[in-house]
Amino acid sequence: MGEILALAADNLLSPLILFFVLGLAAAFARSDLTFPEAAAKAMSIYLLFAIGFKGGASVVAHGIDGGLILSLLAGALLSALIPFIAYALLRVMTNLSTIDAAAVAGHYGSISIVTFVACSTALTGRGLDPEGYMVAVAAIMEAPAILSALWLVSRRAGGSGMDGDLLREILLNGSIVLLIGSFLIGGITGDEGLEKIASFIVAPFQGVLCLFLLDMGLVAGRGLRESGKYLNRGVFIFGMIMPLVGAILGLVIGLLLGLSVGGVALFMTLCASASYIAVPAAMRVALPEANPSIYLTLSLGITFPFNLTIGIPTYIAVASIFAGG
Amino acid sequence: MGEILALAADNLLSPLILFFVLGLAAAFARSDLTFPEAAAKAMSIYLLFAIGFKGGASVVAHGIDGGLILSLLAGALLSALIPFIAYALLRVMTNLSTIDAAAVAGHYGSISIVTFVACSTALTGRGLDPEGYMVAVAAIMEAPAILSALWLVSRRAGGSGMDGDLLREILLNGSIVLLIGSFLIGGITGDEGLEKIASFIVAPFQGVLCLFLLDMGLVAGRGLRESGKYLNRGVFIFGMIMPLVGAILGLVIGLLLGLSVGGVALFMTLCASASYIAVPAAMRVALPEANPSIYLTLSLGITFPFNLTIGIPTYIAVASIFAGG
Amino acid sequence: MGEILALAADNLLSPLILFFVLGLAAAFARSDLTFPEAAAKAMSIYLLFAIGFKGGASVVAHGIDGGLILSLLAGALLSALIPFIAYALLRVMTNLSTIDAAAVAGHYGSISIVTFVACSTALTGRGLDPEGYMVAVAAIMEAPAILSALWLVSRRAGGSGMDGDLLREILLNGSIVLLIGSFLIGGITGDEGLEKIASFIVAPFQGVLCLFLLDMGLVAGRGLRESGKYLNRGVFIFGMIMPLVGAILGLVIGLLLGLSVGGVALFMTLCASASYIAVPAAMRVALPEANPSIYLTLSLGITFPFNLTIGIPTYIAVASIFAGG
Amino acid sequence: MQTHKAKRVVITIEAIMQKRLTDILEGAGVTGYSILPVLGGSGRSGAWSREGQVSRASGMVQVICIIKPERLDGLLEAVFKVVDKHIGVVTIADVEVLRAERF
Amino acid sequence: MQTHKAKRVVITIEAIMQKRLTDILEGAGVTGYSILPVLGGSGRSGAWSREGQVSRASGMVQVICIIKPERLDGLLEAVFKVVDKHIGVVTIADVEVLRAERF
Amino acid sequence: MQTHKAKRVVITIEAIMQKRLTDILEGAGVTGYSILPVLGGSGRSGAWSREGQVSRASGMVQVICIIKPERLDGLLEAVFKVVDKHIGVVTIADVEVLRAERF
Ligand SMILES: Nc1ncnc2c1ncn2[C@@H]1O[C@H](COP(=O)(O)O)[C@@H](O)[C@H]1O
Ligand SMILES: Nc1ncnc2c1ncn2[C@@H]1O[C@H](COP(=O)(O)O)[C@@H](O)[C@H]1O
Ligand SMILES: Nc1ncnc2c1ncn2[C@@H]1O[C@H](COP(=O)(O)O)[C@@H](O)[C@H]1O
Ligand code: NA
Ligand code: NA
Ligand code: NA
Repeated sequence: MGEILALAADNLLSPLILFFVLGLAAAFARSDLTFPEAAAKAMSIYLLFAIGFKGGASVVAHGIDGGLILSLLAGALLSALIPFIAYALLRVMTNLSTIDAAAVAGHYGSISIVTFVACSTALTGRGLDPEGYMVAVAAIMEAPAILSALWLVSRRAGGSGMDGDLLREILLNGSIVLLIGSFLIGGITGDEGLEKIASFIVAPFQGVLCLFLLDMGLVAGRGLRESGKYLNRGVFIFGMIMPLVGAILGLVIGLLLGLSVGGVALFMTLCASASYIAVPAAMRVALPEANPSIYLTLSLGITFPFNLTIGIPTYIAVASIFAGG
Repeated sequence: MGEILALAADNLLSPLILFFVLGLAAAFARSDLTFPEAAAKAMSIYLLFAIGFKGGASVVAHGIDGGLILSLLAGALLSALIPFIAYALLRVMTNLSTIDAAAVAGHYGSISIVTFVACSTALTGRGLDPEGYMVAVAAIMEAPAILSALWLVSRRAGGSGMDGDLLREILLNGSIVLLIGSFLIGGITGDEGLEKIASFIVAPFQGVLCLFLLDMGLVAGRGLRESGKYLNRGVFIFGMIMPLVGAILGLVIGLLLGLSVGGVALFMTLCASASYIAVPAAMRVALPEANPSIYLTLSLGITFPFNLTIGIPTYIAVASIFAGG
Repeated sequence: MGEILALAADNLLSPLILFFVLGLAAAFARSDLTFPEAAAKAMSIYLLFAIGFKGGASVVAHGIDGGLILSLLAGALLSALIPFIAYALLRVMTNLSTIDAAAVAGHYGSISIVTFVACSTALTGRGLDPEGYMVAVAAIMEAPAILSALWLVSRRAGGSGMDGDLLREILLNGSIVLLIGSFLIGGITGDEGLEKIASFIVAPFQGVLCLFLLDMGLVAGRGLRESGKYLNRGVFIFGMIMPLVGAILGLVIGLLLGLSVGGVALFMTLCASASYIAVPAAMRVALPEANPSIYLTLSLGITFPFNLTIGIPTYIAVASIFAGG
Repeated sequence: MQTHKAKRVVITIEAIMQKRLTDILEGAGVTGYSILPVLGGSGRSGAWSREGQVSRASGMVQVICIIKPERLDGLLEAVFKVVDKHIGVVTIADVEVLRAERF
Repeated sequence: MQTHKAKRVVITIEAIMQKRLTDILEGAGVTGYSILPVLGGSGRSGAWSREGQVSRASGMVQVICIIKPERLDGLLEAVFKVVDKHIGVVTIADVEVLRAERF
Repeated sequence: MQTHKAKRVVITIEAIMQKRLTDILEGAGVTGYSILPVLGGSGRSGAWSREGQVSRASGMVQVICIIKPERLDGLLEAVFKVVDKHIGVVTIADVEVLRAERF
């Protein structure tokens, strides 16, 4: 417990978290500080490009590990499974409608890539480098949860549901293509490729991440200010319980897979995090009746800050205890 | 005098100034070279983030100096005072209406952060590092001048004036929040934080500044080309006399405060520079009758280039004489 | 031949090419991956700024070479001449109308700066640094081809043709101004200036180029998908024959000029590449009847990928044979 | 100058639905349309702004079609299928156009 | 399809006044509006363009409200308070809308 | 409130022609216009989108003029010279304006 607190304090005073908090504070104070939409998109392209490439290069540097395939499989299964757990919890803890509950559940099966990046950065800072292929696991966990959510609805309420176009949009959405593509190119060009572009993707990485988290804080804060009213007590609590439930699942499976400490912590983080890009987009198309204020505010306004501040250091500490030494 | 000329020549042949001149020239030649609005905003976010953070980290590195509070106070007072001097000069030197004169006066009390950054860069290049807290002084000098300008008008002409919303907008405008926020975070995380993001905020800084000044040259040149006609001789001369008046005030107060050579030069630069972001925004809301072509062209087209090319090396040379060894 | 293949394989597995291919693939798979327009423009500003500055600094570092003036002259002449060759080939090989053929021909006399940058990067990677002034040659080759194309049309079909405004737009278009301006500033500030901004324009250069080529792949792929139908067999083949014709011309003239291996390879690349920015813009104004789907798709969808993948390593190998040792 | 009667239909819809809508427009025989960006707005589902979005799901666009009056009904029926369940606003106005052969 | 008469009010105003205008619109009972970006323009106070601006003060937007005809007068009076002293243009046009219950 | 009749002319044209068009508008005595960005569209010359462009040649804008009805014919004739050979769409609609002295 003492260690967790020390880790948490250390984490809370890192520039990354402080810039996120600055963003939250500026939003609540109604400052007009904003990032241009194009700059925010450019930063997220940069982060996906860098994290994918470094993951791929690291996989070849360390040799391809037997765990790769199993981890991908486990990731896909968890992504598909977690929405059912989330849905059951939501039906018990909240009064959300079937459709809203299913939509929210889908977000929690999927993942938040920035949470993943923040955790990776914290791990690298502590010398706990995770398996490079966790990037691919992150990518594969984006989509299955959406199918589970739509299945939950179609069983009960209909919904305009899935069609071929939507399936293609989900599987080939820009983030997945960029992440997987950079991962593969990192793998193909290996250390030699990494060397060529290291001063672009390694050196300035943390600085860009600070600015990105500042923007996330602004967006999350504005979301909470405007849509916080849609979250009643039960929903609010769900947003902090569910990541822990996910993290425990991730811990168990991560240990069974025999991942390193860093790998287990990342796997916990993936299971604990909730999507706010790919899944909302799919939900707007397939479940337009579900209220985006609920699922976006929950995922971005509650669970994201929770993971960033309390979750990540906890997951790292727990992973160190169970997978370490 | 010889030294000033040498410094000025050196300054004029630095990439920073040459890119600014390239921008001016391209604008006058009516080239279609333009920066996308989002890229210009992203660069200014980067500059504020970097300069704020480095300032904060430098304050802790050198220990908190008794001069901090006094300098902040002096900055706020000068910002509030300078508009009255500017207004008096304008009434004597030009035929601007009360409202236009008050609006212009407000700009000269406030500051231009890019002029500040250009001066800091020149100082660091000469080993004359200023006090880190000058960043906070810059931030505090943004707003008081606006209140003085509005008071000048309300005393005479009415104007729709100040309301609660406007006050919040002025005090919490994006630049101030980002600058002060980064300064605080730089202070909290200190050298350890700086090390993490140095290769983002230190190494590429001058390069970004070159591009930013190129864009400023384009904007200033286009402004002069289109609105130069609104500036008659008196106004034009005011745009080059007023920075010197401000600089002298800054020199005296800076010496009284016991600042280092770099600190005095920066204080002179702050007093000499004129706002072209925060103050125009406030004037459009509070004094819509004032002509933006006058105050923007004066501040951006005359005083900014004047300070960049002639002012800064002069202020550094003068500060070296009076505050040096 | 063996060497060419080895070079080509090496080239094909570099991150630059792989990211371009990723973009092509994503476009064909109809992924929604896109770069914001502002980010794409910002990257191209960065590339022009960096390549121009480095070229200028390199010219002074190596002393001004008698070849400079001759190379500029030769470049301008080739740019004006190549459209006639291209036009003749098009009339023989394809059934394009006079106007479409002239418009296409203009593109091949002019140059693609990204192809130039990709070749420079490959050369530097092999220790074959070209003459710094090749940047100026690239800039001077942009415009003459446009005049030739318009002359070809006016002789036959009329067209709204050239006027003073258009001439100014062509000669002072943003890319040329930025490239030449940065080149001059690089020359004026020399190594001292380069040192100040090297960590902005040297270190991250290849990383930015990867992202830029990813975007080019997306754009070229979407162009091919949507407008590939406008290119029949003859036009398609022209898009791969013409660069070779240009390259041979470039080889001969480059050897006559006595350029280094790198210089000859770059000169071949310039002659082989086709414009997709400056020339299309001029054609839309002066020859609105010409079909942009033909010239853009040909230049960006066929010739650009051809040069990037097969052309550049070939030109380098050939230049090494003829100009080397 | 000679002008011709036409209808200007403006559909404000979520960006994510844009492709689906324009596919349907093309299916309904619409020969042209333009897409304008929308920076923000407010309606029954609350206020939003483009700069406060991380999500691809968010943001709206305006799809503008100029059509011959006789095509209006077909177009509206086609459009209605898409906008019925989704948020969005449809307006129709009378306009005159030059070069009527284009529509 | 069944359409209903409505008014389309377009207010071109400085971006810096946007929030003040939409607050007033909400006060006047307007149930929805959309904001479009404006890239540049020209008027009595000269020409401007978005890319030539460093200043937050600059740039304009279009605020578009579709309203029931009976609400028009209230809206115009409210709007006039804001635009009176500021530069900007207000136009009103007749349109038809689908789904009238929304306005 | 007191409103006045005016015409709203919208010209959708390639960005590269914008300056030429507005020069001609000014020549034809137009006292003001606004430029809106267009994200994409489709017409007889195919579909395009702003994000799929590397070229300065591409992209379109909407030029909007509010003018007194009596100026319409002069304006259209001037505009026609520019749009005749180029792709683009011109629409004219009736609107009411506040503050008619501005037009
Ligand atoms: N009356 C209106 N006038 C103009 N735009 C509207 C109006 N109502 C809604 N909108 C736009 O349509 C979006 C969704 O509206 P709603 O479905 O009512 O939430 C809003 O955010 C606005 O951008
Ligand atoms: N007649 C007009 N038609 C369209 N937009 C106009 C018109 N007059 C003014 N505007 C817009 O309103 C802005 C301010 O106009 P003004 O107040 O006349 O300077 C201009 O820059 C244009 O964007
Ligand atoms: N019927 C239409 N309605 C709205 N916009 C149109 C229409 N036709 C053409 N456009 C716009 O004008 C551009 C050029 O049209 P076109 O000349 O038909 O290729 C298109 O890409 C659209 O942006
Ligand atoms: Na998850
Ligand atoms: Na000042
Ligand atoms: Na060429």
